[in-house]
Amino acid sequence: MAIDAAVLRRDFPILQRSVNGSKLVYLDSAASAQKPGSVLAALDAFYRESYANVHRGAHTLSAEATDKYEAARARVARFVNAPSERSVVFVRNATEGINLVAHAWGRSALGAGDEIVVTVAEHHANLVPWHLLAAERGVRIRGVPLGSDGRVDMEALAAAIGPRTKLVATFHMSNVLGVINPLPRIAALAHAVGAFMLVDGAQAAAHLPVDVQASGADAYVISGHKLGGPSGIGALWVREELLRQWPPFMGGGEMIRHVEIDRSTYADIPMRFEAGTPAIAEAVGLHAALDYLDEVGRAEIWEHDKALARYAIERLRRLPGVTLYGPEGEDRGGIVPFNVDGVHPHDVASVLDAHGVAIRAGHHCAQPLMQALGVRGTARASFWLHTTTEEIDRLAEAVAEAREFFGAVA
Amino acid sequence: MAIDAAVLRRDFPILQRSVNGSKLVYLDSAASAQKPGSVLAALDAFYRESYANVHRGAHTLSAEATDKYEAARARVARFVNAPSERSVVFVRNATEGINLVAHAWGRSALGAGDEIVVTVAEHHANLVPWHLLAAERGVRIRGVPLGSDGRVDMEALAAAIGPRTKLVATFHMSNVLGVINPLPRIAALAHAVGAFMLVDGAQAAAHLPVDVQASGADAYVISGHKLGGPSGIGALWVREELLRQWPPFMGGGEMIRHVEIDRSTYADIPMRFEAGTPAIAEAVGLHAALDYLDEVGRAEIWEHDKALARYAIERLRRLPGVTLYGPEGEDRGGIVPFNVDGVHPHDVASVLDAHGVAIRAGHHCAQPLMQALGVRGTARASFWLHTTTEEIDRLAEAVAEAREFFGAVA
Amino acid sequence: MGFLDQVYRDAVLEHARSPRNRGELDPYSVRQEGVNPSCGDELVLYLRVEGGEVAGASFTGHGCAISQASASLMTQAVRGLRVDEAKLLVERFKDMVHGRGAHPSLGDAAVLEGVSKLHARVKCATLAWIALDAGLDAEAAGKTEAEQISVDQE
Amino acid sequence: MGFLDQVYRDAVLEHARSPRNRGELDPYSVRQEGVNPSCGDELVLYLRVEGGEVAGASFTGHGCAISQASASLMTQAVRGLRVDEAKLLVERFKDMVHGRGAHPSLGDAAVLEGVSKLHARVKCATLAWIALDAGLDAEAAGKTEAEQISVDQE
Ligand SMILES: Cc1ncc(COP(=O)(O)O)c(C=O)c1O
Ligand SMILES: Cc1ncc(COP(=O)(O)O)c(C=O)c1O
Repeated sequence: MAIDAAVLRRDFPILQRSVNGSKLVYLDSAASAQKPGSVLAALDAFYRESYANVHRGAHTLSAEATDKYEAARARVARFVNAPSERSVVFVRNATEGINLVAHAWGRSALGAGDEIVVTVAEHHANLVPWHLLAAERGVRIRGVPLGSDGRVDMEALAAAIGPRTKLVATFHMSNVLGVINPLPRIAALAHAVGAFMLVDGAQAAAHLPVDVQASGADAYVISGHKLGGPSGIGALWVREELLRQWPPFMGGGEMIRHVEIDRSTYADIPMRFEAGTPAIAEAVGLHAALDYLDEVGRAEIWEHDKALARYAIERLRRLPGVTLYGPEGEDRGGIVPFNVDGVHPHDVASVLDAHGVAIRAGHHCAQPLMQALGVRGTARASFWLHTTTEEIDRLAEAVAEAREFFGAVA
Repeated sequence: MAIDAAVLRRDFPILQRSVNGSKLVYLDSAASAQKPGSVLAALDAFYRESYANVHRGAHTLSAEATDKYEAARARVARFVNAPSERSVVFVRNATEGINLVAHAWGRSALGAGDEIVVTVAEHHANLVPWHLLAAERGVRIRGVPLGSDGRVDMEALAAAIGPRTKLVATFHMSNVLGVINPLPRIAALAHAVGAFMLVDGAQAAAHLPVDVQASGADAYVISGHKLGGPSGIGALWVREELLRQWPPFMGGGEMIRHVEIDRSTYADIPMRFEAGTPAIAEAVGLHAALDYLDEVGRAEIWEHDKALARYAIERLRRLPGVTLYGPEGEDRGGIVPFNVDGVHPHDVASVLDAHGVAIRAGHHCAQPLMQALGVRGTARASFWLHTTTEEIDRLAEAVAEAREFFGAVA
Repeated sequence: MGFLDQVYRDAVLEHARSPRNRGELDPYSVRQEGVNPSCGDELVLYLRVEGGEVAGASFTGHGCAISQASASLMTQAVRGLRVDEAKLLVERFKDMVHGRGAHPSLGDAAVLEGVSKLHARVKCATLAWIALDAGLDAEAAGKTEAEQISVDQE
Repeated sequence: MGFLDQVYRDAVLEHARSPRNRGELDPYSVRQEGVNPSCGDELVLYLRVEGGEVAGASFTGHGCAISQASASLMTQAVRGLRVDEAKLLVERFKDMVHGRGAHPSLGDAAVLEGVSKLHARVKCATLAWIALDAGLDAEAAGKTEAEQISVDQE
């Protein structure tokens, strides 16, 4: 059944808000999603009724909290179709998940002469951890360009992957272009040379169904805040037989087996990678968010998302002096970057904000992509399950006004 | 004015709860503190009214969220009397704060032959990061014993610190013994040999006023969840002139200045150390928790804490077959570990739990201390501003019953 | 105190007080260590497997009343079972302490059913059984000294 | 649209459209780069300091209307000021865009007061001024090529 966004909007308390005198039109879900009321209720109830530290307790509250925390882990496993919850590690955000891979696996597995293949369209979260690793271990980073259709150039990708490739790290859905990478094909190329395949699913998980097993990925990261969950929580899934072999990243309580004054042994997975008191309530809130998404229907969200992208592209294309980026088609979801000729994206965003329309402007943590597109930055409207076509109409009207407002400058 | 815990309890929704048919007596605040209603209200209001991603936005909500997030940083600075908020980095918990120091500073500053001085009473969070560093860099770890009075042996500490000492890392308040370390004296010893002084304030910050400048520390870590704040947030303070020089720990969005496909330059402090979307709502919740603590009065909390410790020691000492640990005096706060002869601490905890009394049992993430005390583990009751002497009476009664219940085993 | 009495049945306290099969088995087929990192409790399990049957089991170590009673009851229960039967019994024990009922084959060990009510203590009860499972696997793989296991694996 | 008009006053749009003092200064005493990492905007500021006075200021780079207008207005405002006066003006500009009112000494630059209403854009306005502050410090320290600064320092 198709999504009725006008009905779903009511689930999001913040969408009742006005901004600068207009009803909020929140088109910045790609930066962070708003939260359904059920997530806020789950958080609140957890703190009021069951809060305690986990994994340590000998008392009822602590056992309850541990059960809920571990149920959230199992829920994440189910959400990405992981074969077991043991291979799911809670982290702060997708960024920490990638850094964990860079430290625990990268620092022991990679050395001078080894190569990491990424695309020019990666988020900084999937570049900077490799830069830090490269500086330390003498690893080389190869960036694969986009083809003229705005998709990753698969021939260039195949050519970049070679016997020295130890890691292929790429996005599932681009946070700028809205495009989906063909993961199974990329994974096949990576695995053909024995490379590890890391997928940055921070954006994709909010827009389309995720199946880590079908994707061919060896590791997949998500961020809770982009899924309607609380801030401060994300998850890393790694193929269990690989994760088992990794040394710890951070040290502290919970991740140990035995500690002496000058040495320690470490816990099994996943605890080995969760040092200290975790984001307990946040895991519980994430659980509620994932329940919400599955209730709405993830295939339905994806259809809605694609339809919104088509509608927005159609609507904005009609405006003179507006340039759009990214491909069109069944592999294009609801993230629409654009520029207004002669107007800086920040100025566009401010005019939109004056109309209550919240978008993002700038490089979107993807500076190499901006360079590849030949722009300094873009404006970006991004949609979610609560976005309606009426809101996209308001976006288009405000963009037209921005052009008019700055007409003299352009 | 002295604290009226019976009144303050009403601020904590969870304390209305029953456990196993009895009103909850929560004596596990040292593991994690319960949350005042004002913190839950702040979290909820933030998600309902102002939530957005921070530092990136060109729209009103994003600017509001950024202001609130940065106001929380300034609030933390004020809470620990840091000279500026730039030197405050948000982390997940105290554990991550210490790992950040080990990575950003430790991996560049320490090498083979260098020494780290800790005490045997450290929490694993202040041991395991050094073990990981030691394994990588060939650093040596020296553990300072406790004196017969249950305090850190200051003579042994002075003797352990020498020309090779690069770091002295110790607790402010022990999470097992409830004792306060004389930080200025320890810092003077550390600084006399040019060593860095890291203080684990995870426990102390909830019990007594913290002044990082007066303490002599170069770095100080806290955990929000122990302060009545949300899970998933903590903070690291480092002397600004030192922090400025440290390379990044994790890489990703927000912490960069400029990114190319294979290299990056990094932001100034504190952003350089906050990769990816931070724990935004959690920072806002922590702000509310710190406001609450200052409203109650931190000097008053400490007086209450000491009085509860005295009362509990007095009360438990009267019971036959109960052994208590830790010193007494003005440097001893409300954390009381004990054992019942012949009964395993977990079994003690279960009997208490059956009476609604929540305590912790085990090694308390301090295995080297357990070894030093010659025990496998202990039961531990820990108090906070909402703890009453009546609750300690219930504890004592339940301990007496535990002894009776297992009498046959002992 | 009905609730506590259900967990700490007289038979449980009796096994905790006077555990059966405590000590080293000599000779043994496999020695399996197990730890509960959340409390630091340790158990060493000795198994003698002969002709596909558990001919003997014993344990040393230290722990709470529940873990000691559970180890004692386990070493009694497995004696004489075929390896596949013993492994099945482990699953049934886990089912029981997770609240899914006590299978008749558990025999005396069914006195630990009440632990399912004490969520925080389930791992204390399972430690010995998970060690049994791992020890049998190690023995089948030809090992005499098995790698230490931990109940956070569960 | 009263709100937008307050930020983007005609004078602001005019300075953005036709910025004054755009280009390299030759010779210059100090060259100061500044970036706004949250949007990637970059500015290069050239200052000529003679006898303790700002004898000239110019800029290159790219950015939004607010940042361009602010740089243009700043280079006009500082010309002829003593270094200490210029540094004081930076503080007054920051005060203004943080909503603490426009000091008379800001002159034409006071047209940017409305930015204080557009919280998300304050850094766009301050970039040029913070670069000025840093550039003057670098010059005083005898540097010709100053180290890049960034408005996340603010
Ligand atoms: C594709 C992609 N990767 C990574 C990230 C980083 O996510 P986070 O900031 O939650 O770590 C984002 C979001 O900013 C993203 O869109
Ligand atoms: C003294 C001390 N240090 C460090 C920690 C670790 O804190 P967290 O688990 O919040 O990182 C704790 C609490 O468990 C503690 O009591």
